[in-house]
Amino acid sequence: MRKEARKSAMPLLVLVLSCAAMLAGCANLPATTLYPYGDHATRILDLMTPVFWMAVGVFVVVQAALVYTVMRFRSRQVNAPVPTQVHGNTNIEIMWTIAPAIILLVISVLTFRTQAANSYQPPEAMKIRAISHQWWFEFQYDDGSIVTASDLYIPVGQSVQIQLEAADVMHNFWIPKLAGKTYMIPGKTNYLAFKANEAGIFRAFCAEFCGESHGNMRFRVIALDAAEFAKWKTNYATNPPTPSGTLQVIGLTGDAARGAAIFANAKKQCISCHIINGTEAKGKIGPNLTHYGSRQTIAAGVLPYSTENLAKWLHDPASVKPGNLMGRVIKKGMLSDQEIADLVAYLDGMKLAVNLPAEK
Amino acid sequence: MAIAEQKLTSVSPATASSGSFPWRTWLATVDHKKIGIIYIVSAFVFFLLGGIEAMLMRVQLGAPNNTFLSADVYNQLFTMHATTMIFLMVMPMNVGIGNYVVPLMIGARDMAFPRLNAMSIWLFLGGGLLLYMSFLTGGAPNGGWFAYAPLTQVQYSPTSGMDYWILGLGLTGVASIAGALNFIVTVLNMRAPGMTLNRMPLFVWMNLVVSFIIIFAFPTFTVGSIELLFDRQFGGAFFNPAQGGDAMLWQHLFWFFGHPEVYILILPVMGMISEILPVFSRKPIFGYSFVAFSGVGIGFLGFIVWAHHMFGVGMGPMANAFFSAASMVIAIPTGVKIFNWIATMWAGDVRLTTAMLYANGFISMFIIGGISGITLASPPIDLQQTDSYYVVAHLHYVLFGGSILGLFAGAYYWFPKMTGRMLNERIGKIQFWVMMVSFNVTFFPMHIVGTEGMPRRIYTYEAGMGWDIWNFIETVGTFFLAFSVLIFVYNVLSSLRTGEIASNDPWDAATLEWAIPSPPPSYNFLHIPIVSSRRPLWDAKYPHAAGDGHHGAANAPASVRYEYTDEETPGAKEIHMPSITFSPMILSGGLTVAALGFVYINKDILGLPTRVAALGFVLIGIAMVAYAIWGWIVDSRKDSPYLGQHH
Amino acid sequence: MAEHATHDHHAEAHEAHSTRFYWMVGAVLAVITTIEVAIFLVKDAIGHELFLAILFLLSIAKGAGVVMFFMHLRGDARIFQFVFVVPLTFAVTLCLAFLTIFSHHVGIAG
Amino acid sequence: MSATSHAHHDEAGQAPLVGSLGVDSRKLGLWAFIGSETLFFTALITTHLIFYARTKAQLMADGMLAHMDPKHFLGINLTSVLAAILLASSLTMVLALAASKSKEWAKFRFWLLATIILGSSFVLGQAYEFTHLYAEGLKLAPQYVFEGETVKSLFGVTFFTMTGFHGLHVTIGVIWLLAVYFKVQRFAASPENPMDVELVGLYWHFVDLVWVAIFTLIYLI
Repeated sequence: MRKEARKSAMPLLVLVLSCAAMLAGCANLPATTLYPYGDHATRILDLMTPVFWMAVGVFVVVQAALVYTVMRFRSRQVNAPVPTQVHGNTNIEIMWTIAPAIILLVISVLTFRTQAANSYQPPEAMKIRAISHQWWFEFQYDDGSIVTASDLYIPVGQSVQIQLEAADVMHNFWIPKLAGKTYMIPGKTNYLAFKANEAGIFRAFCAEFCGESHGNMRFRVIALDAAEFAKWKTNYATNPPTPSGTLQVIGLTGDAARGAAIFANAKKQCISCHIINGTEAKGKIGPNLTHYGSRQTIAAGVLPYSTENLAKWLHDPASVKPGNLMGRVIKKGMLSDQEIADLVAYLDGMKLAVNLPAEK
Repeated sequence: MAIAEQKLTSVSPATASSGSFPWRTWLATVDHKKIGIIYIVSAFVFFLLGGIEAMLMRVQLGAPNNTFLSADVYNQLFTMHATTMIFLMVMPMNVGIGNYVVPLMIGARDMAFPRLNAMSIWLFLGGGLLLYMSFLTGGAPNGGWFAYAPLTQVQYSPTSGMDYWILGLGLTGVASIAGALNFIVTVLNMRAPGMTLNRMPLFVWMNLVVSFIIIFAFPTFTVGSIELLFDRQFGGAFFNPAQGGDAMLWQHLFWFFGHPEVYILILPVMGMISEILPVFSRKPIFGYSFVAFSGVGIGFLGFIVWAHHMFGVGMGPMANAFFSAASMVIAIPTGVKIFNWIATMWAGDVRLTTAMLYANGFISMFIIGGISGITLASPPIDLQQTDSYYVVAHLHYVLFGGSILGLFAGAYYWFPKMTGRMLNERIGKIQFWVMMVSFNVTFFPMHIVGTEGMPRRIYTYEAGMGWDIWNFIETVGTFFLAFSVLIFVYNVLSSLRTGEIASNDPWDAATLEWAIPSPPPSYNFLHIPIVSSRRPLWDAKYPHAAGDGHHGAANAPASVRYEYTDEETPGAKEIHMPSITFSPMILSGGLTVAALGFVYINKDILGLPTRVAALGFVLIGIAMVAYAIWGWIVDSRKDSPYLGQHH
Repeated sequence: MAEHATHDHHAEAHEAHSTRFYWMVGAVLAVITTIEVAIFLVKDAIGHELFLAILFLLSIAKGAGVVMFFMHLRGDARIFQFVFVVPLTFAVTLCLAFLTIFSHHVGIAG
Repeated sequence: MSATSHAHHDEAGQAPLVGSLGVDSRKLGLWAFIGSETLFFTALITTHLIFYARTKAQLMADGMLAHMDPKHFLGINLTSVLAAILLASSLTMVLALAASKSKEWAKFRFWLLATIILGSSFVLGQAYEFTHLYAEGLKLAPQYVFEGETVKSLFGVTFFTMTGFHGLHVTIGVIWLLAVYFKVQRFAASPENPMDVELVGLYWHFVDLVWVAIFTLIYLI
């Protein structure tokens, strides 16, 4: 009797866990695929749900059959008579060949419908270019007249078509709540069209292993109402104001103007990699830092944006994000705390007047 | 004429293996049983290594923003964990058990090519050691077991790790192909009289299928890795888009091999299950030919589904739809197998030995892995789940819940035959339940975190994503999983010394290997049995319950009887077995040395000295190979079957 | 039994191939090669499609000649045909599939 | 056919002459190996075709295909000779096999020696071709120089990898032929000789077969 209980414990445990899974899935977590806010991801969920229940059905039936068979026909005496030697039955075989075939046919048909819908590229979609680098994402609007990084701003209710490219190795573009993945492949161009249904800030990742800091390659998608988005775009296109004012950070008073000077100082290396529109900074290697003060995160999603974290990053980039390029140039201690404070004041000073939606 | 089974107490393996360990007879052996055991033991050592790598990774992931491992070390560990478990654990474990059991099951005295067999094991070990050497020489491979281009190009992966990976797997690949050819010829050409193809045990069937998959699938991988080596060392650019190469070509070459590879990992285990379930249900397998041909079908279909690993790369909806449909079709033969297994136990006399528990655990867990596989076969769903922890869950349910649980079933089933001692059943059952529970605790939550958006292959993750608790549970589970493996190690070690002595046929089984002593003498069968049905031994024991089903009762005079033989048995001396030889080992050693040379053949670590040393290694290796081949020819003449002829 | 049948057939197949027969096959293959080179030299005259068609037919004939008569696959045990023809089918599949896939990159994951 | 003529299940516990399938074990193994090799060379050839198509498309786009086509490197005069040589060697090989079966050892030695000589001259011819191509500007590098102009293309890389591995197979074949030659020389009486010859023959014909494919797909088309 105890044996039986033990034998049945296993599928039971699995069932309990799968219930836990469903409950857990019901929570609207930052990156869950079960709370879509975009048409692409919603269509996938609409396909996944029936398939999931079919799967649960198959799971329950087959596991039950297995457990029942084992329990019912468990040997009860030491030398039981030899059971009847059944070698097979063609009709049954045919039956359980066809039964799964039918289920699979249904799944396939549903699949093909979703494929057709999700691979359609609306001609009216807004075109955005996304270029992946080790280990950050660059975004270009209007044929490169607007260049930003790590924050992808899109309008709500309008289809966007992301043109996906890779600058070095292969990456994978994933916004769980808006759309499924598409690879970013050096030497090839892929396209992903989707539409955000609600304003919000969404988590996104590089999903393909792309080297040392693959785990640190993230970005945010910021979906704004049409009007707000237009505002963001015009604001972004205008150059940042001349730096002024001071900022209290890491116990020091940072001066924006001095920060700008440090940034522009070739010896400090900043401008050899970074661009800030309307300044001498024309480096093309690193992310474009224009209006940096409005960034959601620092170092491509590694740290939430704050002046403290920015100072931490400038203090020793390599420790924040192993292997990253800036860490090989800006070594710990190369910038004095005062210089860091000034730079933070400068960078944080460049803010856009845009009302951001909540995290979804 | 049911045969009374007498307990064997005369030949105990303890006495057989007492005194100093006979190194020579092992290192120079060509006996398929010894070679099989070397395979099994070394594969198990690699299993422990791969497990340690997994535990280190789980500790790192146990908490968000953890700093237990550096990013680079983590990447090396997950690369080596997968490479180890696939190429150095499951594959060789299958080969090892097959090596030991297949010739016995078909009533042969050895594999078709005993020396080639010896070469395979030493070449496999050489490749494995070369791979692990990379840890000591400046960094293990860090590009993932899938080695996607262009990350594996030298400018993105400058350490020699990937070169070790290419050449190490190259050696194991040659070993696999040689081994597969050996299995093909053995199974097709060494069967005992009357052992027709449709009477072969299903384990033999699956080994035949897998051997064909190996020789047809490995070449594309070989070509891919050769091209990768040219990229890294000889100025090629096959997979380097910056210079006109194509990153997708690697993926297609790799997965054209890589998908059949997963059937290479699972089919032999399905064969084991198809042997174990009938024995412990005291019934024949239900639908023998359906089970056999579903295996063949899976083998063929495995070659037209490779691109379902690449739904995200932009092949377009039409191509994706084709590969999706083809992949779904594979679920049908797989389902057929599962249903037949359940039907085999139906109305049987089901004896829940440890082996049987593991067999059922295999089915139960494989069902889960199969179902999650269906969701992954649907491109839209796959685009959310691929490269997330959902896939990690799926692959561990088929590879651990599938292959490895099945291998434990095989271990408990055949251990008595291989060692002459029974494994302790009570400990075995405890181990089974600890492993089953901890396995699910470890891997089931991965479905959840994957669905909640956790990408795979990340060495760290931020807090507050809702992943923390599940990752912590997984990490805890890992330790219990490791504990269950330790229980097994203890069981093996203690049973080897004090385990109950195994008779010829402790499980009242049906196939030929149980007719001869445990462990069998070097020549296996004193009299080559004559087979007249699918369950030769069973039919001899239970004539009233005999036969193939479709042929009715046994239709020809069978000559299957228990043999109580050893090396001293009269007549045994007259059986000519191939003599021991070191040539295969020297040949494999030579190839390994040459491979090591190739790792550095075009590297500027110490400038010229490195190149000279590397070239030296290559030349020494070639010389060793040449010497070994000469010795090989001499030995093969010494006991050539042609010269052994009298007429 | 069946195995013996194949095996006798097998033996005969070899007696059938006398030295003279091999010379004939060799001659035919030589002729084919000559034609291949010849049409290569006049390929601009006969047009690309026709050129390719003829060329493929000729070289398939050539390969078949080598496999069937020099390697004696024709009339040899069926298992040899199996272990050669099956991978050959996979090989052709691989080649065509890859050439199709790499002929053009759609660029949509769908 | 000697191997099958002593057909019976041997008790030697060794690879039997004729097993449960009525065929020689080594021959079965070699055929399976040839099957595996077929996929090996297919992968190499396919790689070459993919990248050649790409180079062609790119040259066509630049309107340079007419005079910059890498095929201009591959003069077919030499290759036709090489093809003829390999074909002839297949003939001599099969004649050697026939001689070995009818135990005409003098004839056998003559034809096998002819095969060896033809095979070696193929290897030499290919070595000459390679050096020639290097001198002309086609190298194992992702670009080639033709009439002073540099073209970014993998033609050289894929071409040398593919033909190089074929050449390696021919070389191994020649060594194998030599081994068989001397073995038969040394043990003329030993009954497994014809099978040894048949095995090396199968391998040799397969290598010839690969060249038939390469000659057509790479040189002529």
